[in-house]
Amino acid sequence: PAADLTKATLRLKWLPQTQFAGFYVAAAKGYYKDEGIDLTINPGGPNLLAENLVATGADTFGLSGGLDSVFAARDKNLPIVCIGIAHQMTPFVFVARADGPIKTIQDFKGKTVTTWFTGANHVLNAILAKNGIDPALVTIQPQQVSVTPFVDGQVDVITATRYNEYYTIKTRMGEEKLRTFVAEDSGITFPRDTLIVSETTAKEKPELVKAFLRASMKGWKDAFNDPKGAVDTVMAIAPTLDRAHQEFQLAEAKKLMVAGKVPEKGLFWIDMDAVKVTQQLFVDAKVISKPVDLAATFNTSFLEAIPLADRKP
Amino acid sequence: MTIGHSGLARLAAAPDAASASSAPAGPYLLEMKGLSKRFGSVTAVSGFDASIAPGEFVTVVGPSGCGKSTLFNIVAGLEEPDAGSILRFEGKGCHAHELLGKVSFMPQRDLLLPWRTVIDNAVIAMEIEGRSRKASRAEARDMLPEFGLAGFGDQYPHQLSGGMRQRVALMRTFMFKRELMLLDEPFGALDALTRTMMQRWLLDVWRQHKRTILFITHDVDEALFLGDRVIVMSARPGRVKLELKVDLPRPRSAELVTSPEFIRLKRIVLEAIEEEAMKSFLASGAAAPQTDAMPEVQP
Amino acid sequence: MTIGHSGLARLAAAPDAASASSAPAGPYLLEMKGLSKRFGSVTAVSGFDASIAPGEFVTVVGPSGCGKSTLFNIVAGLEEPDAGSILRFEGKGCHAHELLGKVSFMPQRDLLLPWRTVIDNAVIAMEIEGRSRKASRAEARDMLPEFGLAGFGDQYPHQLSGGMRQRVALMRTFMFKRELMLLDEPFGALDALTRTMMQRWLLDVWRQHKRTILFITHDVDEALFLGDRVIVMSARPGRVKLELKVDLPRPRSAELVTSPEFIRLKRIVLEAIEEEAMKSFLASGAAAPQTDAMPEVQP
Amino acid sequence: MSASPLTHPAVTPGGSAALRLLGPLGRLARGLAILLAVFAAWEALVVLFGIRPYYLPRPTVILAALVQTPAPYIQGFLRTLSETLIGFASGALFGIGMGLLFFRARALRELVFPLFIVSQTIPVIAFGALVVLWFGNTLFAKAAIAFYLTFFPVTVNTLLGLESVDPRQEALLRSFGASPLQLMTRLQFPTALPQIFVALRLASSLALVGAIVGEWFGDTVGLGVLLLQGMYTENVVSIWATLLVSALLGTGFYAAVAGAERVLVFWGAEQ
Amino acid sequence: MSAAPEVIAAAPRAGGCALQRGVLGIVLFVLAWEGIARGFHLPSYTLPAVSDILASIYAKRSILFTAAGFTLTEAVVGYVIGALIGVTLAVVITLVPPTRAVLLPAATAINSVPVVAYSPLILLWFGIGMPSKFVMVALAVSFTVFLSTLAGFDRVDRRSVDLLRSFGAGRLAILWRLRLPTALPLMAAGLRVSTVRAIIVAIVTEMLGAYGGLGWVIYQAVLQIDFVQVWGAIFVASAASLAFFGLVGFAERRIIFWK
Ligand SMILES: Nc1ncnc2c1ncn2[C@@H]1O[C@H](COP(=O)(O)OP(=O)(O)OP(=O)(O)O)[C@@H](O)[C@H]1O
Ligand SMILES: Nc1ncnc2c1ncn2[C@@H]1O[C@H](COP(=O)(O)OP(=O)(O)OP(=O)(O)O)[C@@H](O)[C@H]1O
Ligand SMILES: [Mg+2]
Ligand SMILES: [Mg+2]
Repeated sequence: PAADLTKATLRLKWLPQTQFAGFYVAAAKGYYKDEGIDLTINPGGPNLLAENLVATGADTFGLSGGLDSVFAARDKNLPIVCIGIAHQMTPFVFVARADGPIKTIQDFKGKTVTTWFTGANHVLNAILAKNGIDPALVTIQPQQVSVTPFVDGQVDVITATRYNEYYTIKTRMGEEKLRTFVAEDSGITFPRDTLIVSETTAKEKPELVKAFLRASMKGWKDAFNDPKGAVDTVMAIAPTLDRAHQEFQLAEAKKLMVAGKVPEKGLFWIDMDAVKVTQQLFVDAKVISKPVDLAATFNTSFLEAIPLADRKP
Repeated sequence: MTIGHSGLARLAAAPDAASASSAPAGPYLLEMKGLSKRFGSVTAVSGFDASIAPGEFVTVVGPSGCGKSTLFNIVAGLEEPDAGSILRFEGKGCHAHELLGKVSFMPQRDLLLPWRTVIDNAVIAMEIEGRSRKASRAEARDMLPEFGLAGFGDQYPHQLSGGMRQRVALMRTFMFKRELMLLDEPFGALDALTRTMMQRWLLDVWRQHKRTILFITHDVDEALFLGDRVIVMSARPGRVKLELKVDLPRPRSAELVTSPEFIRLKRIVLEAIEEEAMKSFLASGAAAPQTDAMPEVQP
Repeated sequence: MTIGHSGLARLAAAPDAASASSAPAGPYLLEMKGLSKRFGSVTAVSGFDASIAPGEFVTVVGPSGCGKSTLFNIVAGLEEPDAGSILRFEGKGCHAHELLGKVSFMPQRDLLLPWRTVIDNAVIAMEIEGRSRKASRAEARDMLPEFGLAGFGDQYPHQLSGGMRQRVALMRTFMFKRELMLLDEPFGALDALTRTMMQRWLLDVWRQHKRTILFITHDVDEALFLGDRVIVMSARPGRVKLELKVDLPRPRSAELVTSPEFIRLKRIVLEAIEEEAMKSFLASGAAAPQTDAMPEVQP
Repeated sequence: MSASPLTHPAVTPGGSAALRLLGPLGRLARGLAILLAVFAAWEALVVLFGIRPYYLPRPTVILAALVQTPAPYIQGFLRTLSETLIGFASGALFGIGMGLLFFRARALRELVFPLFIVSQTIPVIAFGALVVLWFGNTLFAKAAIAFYLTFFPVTVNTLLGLESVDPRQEALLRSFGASPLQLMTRLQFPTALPQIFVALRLASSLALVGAIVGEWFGDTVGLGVLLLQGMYTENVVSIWATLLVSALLGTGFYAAVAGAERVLVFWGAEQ
Repeated sequence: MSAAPEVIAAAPRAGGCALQRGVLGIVLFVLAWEGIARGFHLPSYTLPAVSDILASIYAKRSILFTAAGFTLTEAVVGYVIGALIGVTLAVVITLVPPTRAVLLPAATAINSVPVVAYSPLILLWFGIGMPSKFVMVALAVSFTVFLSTLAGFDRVDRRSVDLLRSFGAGRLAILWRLRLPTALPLMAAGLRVSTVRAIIVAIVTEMLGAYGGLGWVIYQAVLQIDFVQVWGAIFVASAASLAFFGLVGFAERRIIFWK
């Protein structure tokens, strides 16, 4: 039967961790094989861009950065298509000290805020804009690898993913010492972790794409139902990881993945309304030169071809 | 403390008197006529004439840079002389490059290959000729005792003393069995005592192997002790300044160097050389010496 | 072609006869009594006795490895002799290291510093003494002509010929004005002709500067031509084998080396050395030579 | 004449002979002792000054991490080792080949050499993404980076080594009638070997750098991956553990190349 | 000592004709590149045409030059610190011989870890600002300089040392007058090789986290899928390396005139 399997690869946006548990579970349990796919999961890294690797055909599927990188890629004419979105809401929060001077977004003025210039900065700018704050009044700096500057009080506000840095800060300072600012509170949603394929794959191998989505959903549902097992699966691949952190991460990932319209529409749903809002944000911020062809960029047909019951978490 | 001016004057007549008696009769193995060689604007050798009879041991002395090595390079086939030069080998005129592989050449240093054992260094010429490696090795092994290297066949050069290295180089030269051997200052790097030993030993080996040897040296004692004939070269451009037949009995023993006849010949050669050394010093463009005792031979 | 066995026999009586006449009278500048030095299991020098009077030119010859340089290192203060050795300098007993900075030492190579001009190389010792740089430079500049280096003061060593480099090294040694000068084979690296020139020139400079010189060489002609006295050392462990007074008139000229008296002295020294060279060859652990002419001096 | 070789001094000083015999073992023991001392001092320093563990963890903690989960480090070691080996071997062969080619074809060398030099000023990491594009997510992508860092020093030193042949030695062999091929195999290449090995020793460390950097471009196994993971999860203990394993790999590989050098270039660089 | 000088000699010198050929080689290479990129219509993420890269460099010159200045500052400051540390260590070992038994093995051990492997740790310790780059560059440079300087100090002829000792010179005088000048050529070779490494290490570290610099520009450009800019930054980095290398090489020839 191995001969009948179609070879394919999935390029993740980062190193193995439970943020991607569903894919690893699906692979470990043979769900991809059951769908006729011989899937290799390739981790990402700093300096690697899934969009690029998928566009050139180096990888079949990509779990790429987010809407920001999808738009940027289309803006640069990379022939990629988004076939699903994993995180339905903004995965970043902005963290300040609970006992510090920053109580509201308005207090960001005159303070030092660090963030990543790989997408999170757009969220920050949008939040500031929504709250009528001139970004020039805020000292925005690229963020360190380590959270230590924030813990040591050299930085007033730090950007954290809910599943990674937030955990580190929390364990070092205690959750009660922290105050978090969430994008959704300012009416902004920034979906991330997009699934992409090349235009060629989308056109020529729709069955492969559907099969991949089916198997991945199955994997994720298993991961949600048996988090311990899922963590085991991931830790088998990256044994140096911290188990408690990974368990926390999976729980957070689940929250992000089942948010928004997912309860009705199923996992990986592409909420075109949210997409349009986000695009406007980028056009306004001049991150992309012009609006992209949304119909060509986002293809929900693969998702829709899967029975809704299978999609629901 | 002077380069005796009287000496120079006395010498004026000497060369011809001496060289008159020096040419051996019979067919020559090697003849050089009007041999010249220029390098850019430097004329290294100019109008060099000499003939070597089979079985002869001819030594060549001359100031540094007078073209001795250039001469050897030509005879070994490594360098072509300038047009007009005549080179005859075994009675036939020839180009220098035709001599490649026909003359057994030993350069100024031992030039042993450090990654080869004594035996393998000795057989390299035969290896290049394409001879069977096994046979030539066996032959070399048999020759070791004669060259004072018995038991050292499988040592590497860095394990040998200077004198032994030199003997390996000589063995290599002897094993490349050619009628004519060119030895360019083979003992130049040895200390005086080792050198004396090696000279006596070389005469011994030469007597047994009956080859023709052309031998360059800086040392007048060495030239006289070894040679049937001594050729003194002029300062650059090198010509024959003096040819001197050495009529000392063979086999020669260590005491010879203190014999009156040896001393007489030495005086003749020394004066010829000193004149040339002085010339070469003046030609080097330096100002006249400030004290009366600082002539410089090397340019 | 033999290391004359008759020679060895004849020599047996010679050393004492010769050395009887050799000890100069008067207070000595340097006295060595029972000087010994071991390196691990190798005894380099053992029971060396000699005394040097002020103003004397003493030459030392001996087979390679017999401990000549070791001796110099001790006298220069670089190495302590073994317990029991007696060292007296200017009439007072002393440790070797107390001689550091008190003796003017010239090692086997010129060891010029390539980044210093001739002048700056010459004044390095004075610089280390802490003398004014300007004054010592001026002094050096004045000495240039005497050392045949006029006009070369600002050249760098790589621009000089071997003979000139050697003269710079000698100038450096002379400028470190100490009563006793130790010269370790200063001309060993020069070709035979340059060497002869340098010897004559050195005698000239020595005559003018009136220093005490202890001079190592391998070359018997050189030892006799230069020295008031020749010390022949035995094979390792080095002792005094022969002390020979050289009663040749000064100033000495080039012709001296072919004079009968010189030849007579040379024969004595040669025989003493040959006996030692033979010993040192036998001691090196090799079996008896296969030919009668392959003794090996270097270990 | 069954004489002992003359360079082995007739009588070897007893003490030093014993030392020499003990040499490798003794040096190893001394090295281990120093290592232990360093670890002890480090441990004491951390405990005494109460250094925070995410600045500097105690060595016992690091060793414990290694012992508790040895698998990733062993796998990483093996994976990085194979990438290094492949990159090193191909880089060395290519470098020597180019050296020989440049030696024989002077015009080609003058044409291409400046490009080689420029190529070495390009930061490898900038290439990482491209290499993954060109070679895919394979072991060879990493090996390619190791190769890229390796070949140049080898080329340069091969060329210099070949050019350092004593012209008199060449003249001697020519006077025996040697052909160009005979000259190359019997004289030029062996002469260049010591120089080539100097470059190979340097290249052994560079190849390891290349492999580790290469692993930063999307891989699951390897020391580079462990480093990145440690960095982004702020797992300082894991970073240190990986550093120790890298040191082991680096030292081991270097020692292997140096050992090969000692066997192959037994006559030493100077002659 | 076991630390052999690992310094690769400089590339063979080029004569006049060789220079022309070298320029010709580069021109041919650029033309071939341009031809391939244009001829096969390669997308910019595979291989952009040289002309596009040059145009982009011109267009983004202020960004690139600022970044290059940033990177050069990191590289040069780290380089100077590293060189000073390297030379100081070698001097200490030479003046106080007992320290050799400790310092040399420690240095060799630290050096056996590829420098890039330290970067995660250094970034965690020193942050993503310039200090972490200084440390990384200094780390990379100091070992090369240390080992080559020490090899230079040790290479000095024992007989020369004895000569100066016989003049009554002490350790310091011997170091200053003899060992240092003797070591200069090897030191210089180490310093020259280190220039290129300094810049590369600065860039590599920047790519893992920085506020600016060529590595940061490359990182950003990769994320924005702007491969023409990636190449532009690589070109500028390469030019900066060559300039730094050339400068140090020039200084070396001025100082070590006697070779
Ligand atoms: N290939 C060459 N190119 C240019 N000049 C050369 C070349 N070979 C020799 N010469 C010059 O020719 C002259 C004679 O050199 P040669 O080596 O023959 O002298 P020599 O008598 O052997 O000297 P020595 O006694 O020092 O060995 C010298 O001035 C030398 O510089
Ligand atoms: N530092 C040392 N350690 C060990 N052995 C030494 C040392 N110095 C000299 N020797 C040994 O002492 C012996 C005498 O050496 P020395 O250099 O004094 O001889 P020499 O007479 O000067 O020889 P040459 O004529 O070759 O210069 C040699 O066998 C040498 O190997
Ligand atoms: Mg010559
Ligand atoms: Mg000596």
